[in-house]
Amino acid sequence: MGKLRVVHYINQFFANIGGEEKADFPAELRVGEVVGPGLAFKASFKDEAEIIATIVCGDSYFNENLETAKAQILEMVKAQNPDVFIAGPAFNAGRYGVACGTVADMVSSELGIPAITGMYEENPGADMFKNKVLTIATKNSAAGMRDAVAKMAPLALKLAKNEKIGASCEEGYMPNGVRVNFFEKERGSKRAVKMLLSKLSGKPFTTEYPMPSFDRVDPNPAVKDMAHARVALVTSGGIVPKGNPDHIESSSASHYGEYDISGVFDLTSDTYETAHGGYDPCYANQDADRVLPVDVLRDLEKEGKIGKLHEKFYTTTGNGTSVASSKAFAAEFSAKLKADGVDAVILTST
Amino acid sequence: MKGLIITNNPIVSEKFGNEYRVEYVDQSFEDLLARVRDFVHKGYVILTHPLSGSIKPKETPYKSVLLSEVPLLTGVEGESLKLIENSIIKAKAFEDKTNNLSESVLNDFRLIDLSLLESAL
Amino acid sequence: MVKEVERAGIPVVHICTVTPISLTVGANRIVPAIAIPHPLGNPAMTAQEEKAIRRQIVEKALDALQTEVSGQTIF
Amino acid sequence: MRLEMGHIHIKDIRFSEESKIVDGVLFVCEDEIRKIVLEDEKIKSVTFDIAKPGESTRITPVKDVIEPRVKVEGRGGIFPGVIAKVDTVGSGKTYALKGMAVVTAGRIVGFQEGIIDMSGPGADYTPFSKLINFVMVCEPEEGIEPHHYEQAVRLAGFRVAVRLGELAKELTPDETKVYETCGIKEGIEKYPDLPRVAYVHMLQSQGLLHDTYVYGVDAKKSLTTMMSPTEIMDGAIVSGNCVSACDKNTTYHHLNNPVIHDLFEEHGKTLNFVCHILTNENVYLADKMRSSDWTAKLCRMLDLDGVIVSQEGFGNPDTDLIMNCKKIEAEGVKTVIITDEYAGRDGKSQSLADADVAADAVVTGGNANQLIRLPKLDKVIGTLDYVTKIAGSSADAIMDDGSYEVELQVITGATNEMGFNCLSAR
Repeated sequence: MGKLRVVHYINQFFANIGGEEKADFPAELRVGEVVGPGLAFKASFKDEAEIIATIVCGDSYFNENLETAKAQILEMVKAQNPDVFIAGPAFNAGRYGVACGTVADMVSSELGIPAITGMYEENPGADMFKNKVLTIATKNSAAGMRDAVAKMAPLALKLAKNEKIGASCEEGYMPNGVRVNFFEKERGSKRAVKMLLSKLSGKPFTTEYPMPSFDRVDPNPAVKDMAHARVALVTSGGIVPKGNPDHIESSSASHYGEYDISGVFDLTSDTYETAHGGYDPCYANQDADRVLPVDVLRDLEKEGKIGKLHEKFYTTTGNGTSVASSKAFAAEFSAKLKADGVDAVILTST
Repeated sequence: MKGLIITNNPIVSEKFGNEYRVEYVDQSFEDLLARVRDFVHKGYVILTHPLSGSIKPKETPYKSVLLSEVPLLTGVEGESLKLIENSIIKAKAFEDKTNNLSESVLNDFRLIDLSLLESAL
Repeated sequence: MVKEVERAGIPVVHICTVTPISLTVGANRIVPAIAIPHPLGNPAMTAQEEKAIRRQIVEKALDALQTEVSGQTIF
Repeated sequence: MRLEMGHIHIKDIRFSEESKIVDGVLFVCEDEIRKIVLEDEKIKSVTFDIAKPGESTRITPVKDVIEPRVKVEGRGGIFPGVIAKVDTVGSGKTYALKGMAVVTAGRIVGFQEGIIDMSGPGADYTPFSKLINFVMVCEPEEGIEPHHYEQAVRLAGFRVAVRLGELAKELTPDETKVYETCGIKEGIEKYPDLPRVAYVHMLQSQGLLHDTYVYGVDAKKSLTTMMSPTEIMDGAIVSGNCVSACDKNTTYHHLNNPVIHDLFEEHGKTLNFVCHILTNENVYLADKMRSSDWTAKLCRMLDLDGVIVSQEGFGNPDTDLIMNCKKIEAEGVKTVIITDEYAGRDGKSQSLADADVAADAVVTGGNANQLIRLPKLDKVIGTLDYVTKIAGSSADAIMDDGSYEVELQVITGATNEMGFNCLSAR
C-alpha cells in the first residue's frame, strides 16, 4: 500500500509566521505542505509516511475561540482522513502544549484516528493530557527538536500501523498510568542493588513504580462576607432525586448529577434517595439531609447567616470511582460553579 | 465471644459458630467484602487481612474475615477503612472464575479459606 | 474531588468521617462528620436533636470557610 | 561464615539402571528414585519424565522446583531440619548440579497452579524453561487430606533432590565461587567506609499451601530473625507455597536467591553485606505490626544504612511490604523494595493493595494480569484438565486451535518478586 498519511498540527511560531504578536492567526489548512518541524518528520519518515497536510493555528486564536477552533480543526482533519495525527512538539510553550493536547485528544476520541504529541514534562498541557494522549517527553526548548522528532516519528508510525506499543521508558512517552510489561537487560535484583547504591550516595535514581502520589493544592483565601456569600453543596454520597433519573451507578460512576433545589427546603424519603453502593443506604434514604444538609442551610439562609444557597447541587458516588474520573467531574462542575458566581462550597462525603 | 467472623464459607460458620459470633452471608466474594465494610462503618476493627491468601479474589468464591468483638466507641477506625476500601478496589481487578467449579474444587477452596482464618485464631 | 474545587479558586470545606481518607485526598479545610452512612445525622436521636447536631456541623463548616488556613486543617 | 560453592554443569539427563554422573551427564535409575518417593505411603504412585529446553513440552501443574545440592565439607547437610538433621549450615564446601532441576508436579488441591513451557512464548516468562527438568508427577493415596498430601509431595521432592545431589560428592566442580561474610564488629573494622547493607526477605506464611519453612520451622510461627547469607545456599529455607505460580518463591529461587547473589557481588567493593533478615507475612494484622516493628528494630540495632526488601505473593503481603518499608525508612535506613503488580488485564488498575510515599524506590517484576497466548504443545507432563481452572485463566481460555489465552500469573516464576527475572513494567 502507499505511504502512510500524516496530518501535522503546529502553531504560528513554528510556522514562522511570528511570535506572540501573531498568536491570533486563525486555524488554516495547508494541503500538501510540510512546514517547520514537519521537515524533520519528513526526513525521519523517509518513504514510509508523508505529511499530506499541515494545520497552522495561533495559540491565542485557539484558546480564545476554543469551540470554533476545535470544530474547524476537527473538520480539516476529518477531510484529510490521515492514518495518524501529530501535534507539536510544544516543548515548554504552555498554551501551545495545551492546544496540542486538546486537538490530539479530540482527533483520537472523536475521529478514532491515532494521535500523539510531545512536550516538556513541566508544560501544563502534560499533566492535563498525558493520561489521554501518548505524549513524548521532550527537552524544554526547541533545541531538543531532533531528539523529540527521533522519538515522535517512530511512535507515530507504530500507531499508524496499529503495532503493539511498548512501555513508556521504551518508547519515550510520559508514563500514563497504564502499566506495560517489557524485558530489562539486567535482572530485578541487580537493578535493586544499583538503585540502593544510588539512593545511599544521594545520586538520582528512577523508581520503576511511582507510588500513587497525592498532589497538594494550596488553600483559597477565607470567605470575607459570609452573610452575602453564595454557598453551593456538592456530595460524593450519591444523593439524587427519587428514582435516580440519570441512573448514576452505585459504584465506579461514569458521570455526575446536577440537580436544582430552588424551592426545596427539606429532603424527604419520598423526594430524595442515595444511589451510593458503598454504605448501608437505609439512613440516607430515610432522610437525605443526613448526607446533604439542605434543611439547615435553608434555615441559615433565612436567618441571613449566608447570602444564598446555590440552586444547583452536584452529586456522584465516590465509591470505587477512579481518581481520574472524579477529578474530571469535579473540574467540570467547579468551572460551572465559578461561572455561576459561587463564593464557597460545602462538600460532604460518606 | 472472642471476635466477629464475617464469612461466606459454610465450614467456617459450622466450625466456629459457638466459639465466635459468626455473620454468615451466602453472597459473592465482593459482596462479602462490602458486608465487612458495613461493619467497619459501624466502628468494628478488622483483625485479619481481607485479601489473605494468594488464591486470587473471585478465583476462590470464599472469604472469611475476623473483626473485633465490639465496635470502637469513637467511630470508624481509619486503618481498617483504608484496608477494606483498598481490598475492594484490588478485588475488582480480577475476573470472576467461580462459576461451574466442581464440588471437590469448592471443598478444597473452603478448606484453604478455613486454614487461612485458623492461622490467625 | 475537593482538590479540583479548590483548584478552580473556590474555597471548599470537606465534611467527611474518616479524616485520614480526606487527608490523603488532599482537602485543606476538614470538618469531621458523625458516621459514614449518615455523616450529618444520627438516627438514634430524635428529629430535633439530629437537626441541632447537623446545624452544629454546618456552622463549623461555615467557620472553616471563613478561617485562613495554610495547609490541611481539621476543625 | 565462609562457603565454597562448587558448580557442576549437567549437560543431559538420561534414565539408566544405575544413578551416576559422568562427564556432566546425570544418569537416573528410575526404580531407585521411585522407592525414595514411595517411602511415604501417602503417595500412591509416581511417574518420571525429562523435559529439555526447546522441546514442545508443557509441565503442569507444577508444585515446586528444586536444585540438587550436596554438602561436601562443613557442618550439617542440605535442607537442615527438613531432610538433614538440624545443624547450622552455610560454611565449608557445597556442590550444586547446575543447569537442571527436580520439578514436583501433579494435583495437590482442586485447582492447580503453574505451567512451565519448554518452548514457545510461555518459555520466555519462566526461568525453568532454560533448565533440563527431571519431573516427578505424583498421585495421592485415596482419602488423604490435602494438608498431609501437600507435605508428602514436598518432602518427596527434597529427598529426590538430595539423592541426586549426593551423586556429585566425589566429583570436582567445573567452577567454584567463594562467599564470605564476617561478624558485626569485624565487618565495621574491615569496611569502615562502605555502606552497611542487609537483605530483608519476606516469607509467605499464611496457611495451607502458603507456607515457608526455615530450618523446618513454619515461618508464621517466628518473629523476625536473621542469619548469615550463606545459610540459604544449603537449603535453610524451603518452599511449602504452591499458590500463585507467578510470584511464589520455589525452593530453587531460595537456593539461588538473586538478591543475595547480587549483594555478594558488591560485598567488600561498594557495600558491606551485613546479614540476611527473615520476616513473615501473616494473615493476622497484629502479627504484621509485630513483625514489621521487629524488622525495623533489627535494622536500627545493626546500624544499617540501607536494605533491599523483597515480598512473596499477592494482596495481603502488600500491607506487610509497605509497613516494613515505612518503618525501616523511619529508622533512617534507606530502602529499595521489590514487588510485582496486579494492574488488571488493561494495566490500568492500582498495582498494589497499599501505598506510601516512603516507598520511593521500587523495582517491579511486571504485571501478572498481562494476557498471553500459549500455543498447543505436543507433549504434556502432568495433567491438563485443570489448566483452564488455573489462576488467571477463564473457561473461554481454550481457543479453537487448542491454544490458551491466560494471564502471566499461571506461569511458574513469571513475575518473581526477588528480582530473579528481567521482566519489568513501566
